[in-house]
Amino acid sequence: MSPLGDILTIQLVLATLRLATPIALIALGETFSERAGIINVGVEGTAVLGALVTALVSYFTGSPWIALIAAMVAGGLAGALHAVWCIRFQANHVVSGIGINILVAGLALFITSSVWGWRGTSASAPMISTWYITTAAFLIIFASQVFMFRTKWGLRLRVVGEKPEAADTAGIDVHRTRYIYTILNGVLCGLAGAFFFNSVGRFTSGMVGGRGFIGIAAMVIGNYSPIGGLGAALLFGFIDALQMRLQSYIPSQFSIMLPYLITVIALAFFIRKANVPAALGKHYVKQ
Amino acid sequence: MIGTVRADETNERELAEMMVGRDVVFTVRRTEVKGAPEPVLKVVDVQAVDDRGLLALKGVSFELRKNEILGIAGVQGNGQAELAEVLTGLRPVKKGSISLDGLELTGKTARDFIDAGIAHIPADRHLRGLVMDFTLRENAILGRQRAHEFAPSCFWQDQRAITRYTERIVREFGVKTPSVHVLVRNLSGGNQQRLIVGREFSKGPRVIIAAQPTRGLDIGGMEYVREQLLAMRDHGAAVLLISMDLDEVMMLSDRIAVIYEGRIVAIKDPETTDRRELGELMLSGSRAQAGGEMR
Amino acid sequence: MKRLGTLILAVLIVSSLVVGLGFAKTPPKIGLILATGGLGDKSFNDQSFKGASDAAAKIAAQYGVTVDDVLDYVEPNDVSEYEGYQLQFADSGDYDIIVCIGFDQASALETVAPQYPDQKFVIVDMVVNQPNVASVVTNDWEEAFLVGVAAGYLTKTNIIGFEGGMEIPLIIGFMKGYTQGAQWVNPDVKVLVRYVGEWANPTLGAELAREMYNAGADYIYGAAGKSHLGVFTAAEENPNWYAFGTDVDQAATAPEHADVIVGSGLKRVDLAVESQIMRMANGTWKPGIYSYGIHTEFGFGTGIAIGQLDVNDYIRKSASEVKVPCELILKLVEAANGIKDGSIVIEH
Amino acid sequence: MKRSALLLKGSSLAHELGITALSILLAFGISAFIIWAAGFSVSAVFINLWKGAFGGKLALGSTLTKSTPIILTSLSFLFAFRAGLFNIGAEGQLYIGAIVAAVVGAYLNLPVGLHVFVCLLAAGLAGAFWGWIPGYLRAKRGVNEFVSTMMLSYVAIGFTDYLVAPRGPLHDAKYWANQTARIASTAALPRIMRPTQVSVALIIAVFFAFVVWYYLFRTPAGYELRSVGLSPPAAEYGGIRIERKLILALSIAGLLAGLAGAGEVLGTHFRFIGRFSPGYGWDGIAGGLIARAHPIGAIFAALLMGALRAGGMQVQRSGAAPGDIAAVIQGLVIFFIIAPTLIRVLIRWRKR
Repeated sequence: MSPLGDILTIQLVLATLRLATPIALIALGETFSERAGIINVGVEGTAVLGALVTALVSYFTGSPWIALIAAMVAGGLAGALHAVWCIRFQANHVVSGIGINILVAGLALFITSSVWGWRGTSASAPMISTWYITTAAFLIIFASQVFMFRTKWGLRLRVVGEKPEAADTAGIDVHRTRYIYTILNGVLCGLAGAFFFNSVGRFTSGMVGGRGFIGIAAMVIGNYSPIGGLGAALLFGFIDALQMRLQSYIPSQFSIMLPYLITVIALAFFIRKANVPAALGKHYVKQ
Repeated sequence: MIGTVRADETNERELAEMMVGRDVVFTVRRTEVKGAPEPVLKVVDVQAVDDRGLLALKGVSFELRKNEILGIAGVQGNGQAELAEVLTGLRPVKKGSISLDGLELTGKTARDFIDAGIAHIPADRHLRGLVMDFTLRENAILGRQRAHEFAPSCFWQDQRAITRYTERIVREFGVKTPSVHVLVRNLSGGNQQRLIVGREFSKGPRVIIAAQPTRGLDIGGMEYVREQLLAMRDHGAAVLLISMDLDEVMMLSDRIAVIYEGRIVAIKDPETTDRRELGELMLSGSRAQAGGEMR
Repeated sequence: MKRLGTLILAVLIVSSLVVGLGFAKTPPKIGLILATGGLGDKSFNDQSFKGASDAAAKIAAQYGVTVDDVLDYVEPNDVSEYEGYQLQFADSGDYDIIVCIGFDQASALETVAPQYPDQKFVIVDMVVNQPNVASVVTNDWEEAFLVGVAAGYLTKTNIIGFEGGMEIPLIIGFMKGYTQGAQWVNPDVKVLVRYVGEWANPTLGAELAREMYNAGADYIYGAAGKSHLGVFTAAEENPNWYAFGTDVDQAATAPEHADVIVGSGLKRVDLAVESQIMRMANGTWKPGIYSYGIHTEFGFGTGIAIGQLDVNDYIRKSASEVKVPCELILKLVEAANGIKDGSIVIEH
Repeated sequence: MKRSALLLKGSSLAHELGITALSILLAFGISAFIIWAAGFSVSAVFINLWKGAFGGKLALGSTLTKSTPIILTSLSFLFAFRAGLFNIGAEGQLYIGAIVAAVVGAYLNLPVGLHVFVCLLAAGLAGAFWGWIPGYLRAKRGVNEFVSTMMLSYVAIGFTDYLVAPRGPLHDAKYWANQTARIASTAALPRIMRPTQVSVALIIAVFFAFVVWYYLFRTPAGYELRSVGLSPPAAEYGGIRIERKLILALSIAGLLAGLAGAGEVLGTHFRFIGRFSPGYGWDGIAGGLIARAHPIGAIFAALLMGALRAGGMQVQRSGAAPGDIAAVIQGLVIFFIIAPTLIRVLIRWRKR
């Protein structure tokens, strides 16, 4: 068999889907919150929190399904925290997100050490197949695409991110809308975190490993649309799956850094700025 | 309360007097300039696009002369904003040329326009004119931060010179502030505008592009800025006044150019034209009822 | 004369009693600096910790104190913290011996050890030539070789996999031993080699394992810290997929995966660490290089946990639920003997 | 006028320091609750935290050693931040600087003094190059620098991993680790607080804090950079070429992070070790934020973070609690410090 035949298999497609799922979920969440005008770079930390909470709840209740819901609730709470900081306390969005990442990183180590006595690692706990989450992710993403561009609610969301003053005039509660979608972002990141846990049935502090940030990149490359974000996530997942297969041919270190390099190149060459919400990252003060 | 009047018994002048508390110079004396008018800024067939990439200036030509105020009258959105930006180097010229005293400025940067002696009172003072989170001192040198006076070398800013200069502007232009070390964000709109005007006029400019210089000011502030514009004109500056306020344009201008859909459709003498004629030009761009073009 | 002799004897007895009692009041203290990654790797760090704890328990029992009074340990975050910990432990003067786990502590120890010439140090997995350092090294490749024999023997597809954490000399040594072992028993075998690039990302570890399984590998071994846990998860997904553990019997430490972990390479770091500490406690500790492994003067330190019986010092029983044929055990015995007598030479 | 004057007083240096101090106090208070809730002794944790950070020469040395690179990476973050940019990639720039310092230090033969200087210069320039890339992409192609600096960080780490790996060109075969050869003694930064690891790198870091302060607040170029950060349209109006400033800001940010890496190689490890950094680049983000983007504040912010790291080690060693409580405290400090109106709201509550 030729090397190409070795590499291009149905397994590559499945691996791509698995690797893309959490990124696509995070990209979708970020699309929602940025469309509403709130940048959240805390998605990385939120996903770590989601994975940690899944491990905790699954470990103590023995039910991975309850754990899944708990992860989404925890993610939503992190989203709410970010929203309060950005909207109520007028923190810089990026800075607040960084704060979440740093805080969660510390908490994850402290909690694992305290609960399991293992620094950054949980005990093994009941898990579910990640294919449930992957399937759900695809359904949610397609539904979100319709929601965002074909419903009045989607229109309201976009107006809030584009022209908050106009939205306000039209009777849309800008702040409430922003709270809702930032929390939704957190919920989706929590779900992505649950995916990470369920991929091995335990939590380790390194398991999200920058995929949250790649979710943000996917959203940018996907041009602020749910389907676009999915496409970019699939592209990243594909390259990551491919690099594992390429390790037979090139030094592992190059292979491992390939997805990141491609992301930078994709950002540089395929970027379109047209859809950046006009009021992104700006605090809205009601007149 | 100074007094109450019935709406139909009063006029603008009286109302204004009551608000300011003294006589307002609403009709201004324009001293005649002796000798042939000396062109300073030449704008030839300039085209430029707006932020969305649509052609906003479709070939604008005019001359700006020494000791004159050329008013630009027009309905908002006919290319005034783009015109101001093109004349200050903030927006690239697509076609045509701009020169100051024979110095070619087409394609040059905002820096070159500033150095050539073009001052600019921008229409949006919060966005363009001031760095809101800078102090008065810092804002006072915006545009001239590299001037030898304030930065004797690129490694050294003369803090004392900047403070002295700012204090002078504050004094001369009546900016009300507790100190020159506070953020301009904390000043009232009128005082912010006074700071901008003070900064731009203190440069000793040859050309002043004044876009909406009195927008949002109280009547005292308005009067003050108008007086200053006239004073600059009398001192030899060439002033381009872009204003949505037709009365202001008519009151201050030596000549009035009407802009319509990215073109100068007519240049009128304020002595010989009236609101009605200008209004028609502004709304339709039609020259049907207008007299001959005045150059 | 006789009386004088009795007096001297009495003085000697009393003084030795006093010394003994005084000694009894202060048990020796052990400082343990674990490798980065910390406890919970169910492998190298945990094993080292076990060795130190076992020694500490013995000492504690002897002096009637708790293990906590004897053993202090730290889990550094990163390579850069090693020197700080070493300095802290050494400078406190509280510790009779400081045990440094992991090859990457060598660079720091070379700087610290000369500054505290009276402090006893032990370094595991690396040689530091200092008059106050005992260097404990293990022939890791022997462990990997034995696992390679098992994987090469058991494979039905003639493809087996290796998953390393990062491409570093230690892991490359494992990879080479594994490959040679597999080829020794099965010359047709093909070995796939992959590196995760991270030590604590089991999600990626699982994905890499799936990739190799799908490419035809049916047995995967490797050394990737916590990332290696992902290999077991992946192996659960198909009845034909199996995995090997590293350094300790991972079928026992990760019992939920005992159905896919066929066996594990053994690196008896615990024995090595324990023996070093006990030497200190007995007063027989000496600096120098201590090599552990089958083909060494000690003759122990590596092996494989597989099957249900302790066959000899090297082939130990495993908690694995996977049945292995007797012929394999015989092959392993043959391989271990070959390594011991030098007829099998492993390049590393 | 009086009212606004009062408001203005509020934004003075004292006020800023007050908010910072309150945030830190608040963070420690909440951490105390967490420690208590987790069943550990609050006093034991805090005593050990203090002991590990400042209790004795070694502890202080440990704190200062850890603070040194964080000062520089904090400066790196805040320099870009002052131009309105987020440099999340200091970690990668640090690695690039470190590897270049190690190569120049190990393979170049130069006299004492000059050698160190050349190492630092080369490392700074290499870091600057690694910052220039995202700066250029941002200025010319509008690529979000948050994402690109972060991605380039991973690329830098992977690249240096390769260089020092057994198959890589810089691997030192004498050791069983991914590391380069030891630098020449002429390239080493002298240690200044033996036996601790504190080296001249600390002095260099503090020196650069003052240089950055001078640049930002006392030169026309720094003035221009800050105006770009606060209001790009106004900066443009003031004749400032924004694109150039963006590229410059990220390049200088890269330079500072590269120096942090060089300091670690030349002053602490004396060689490049693969993945040596425990996240000093990421810590710089936290440091820059705690310093509220003030260069002199960065020194103290880095000291706080170095103290937390060093103190955390002692907490871990003493067994009072997991040492990671330090990371939790750090996260909380940042969280309170970044919400400018939070403290004000709290004060108002108290008055109610």
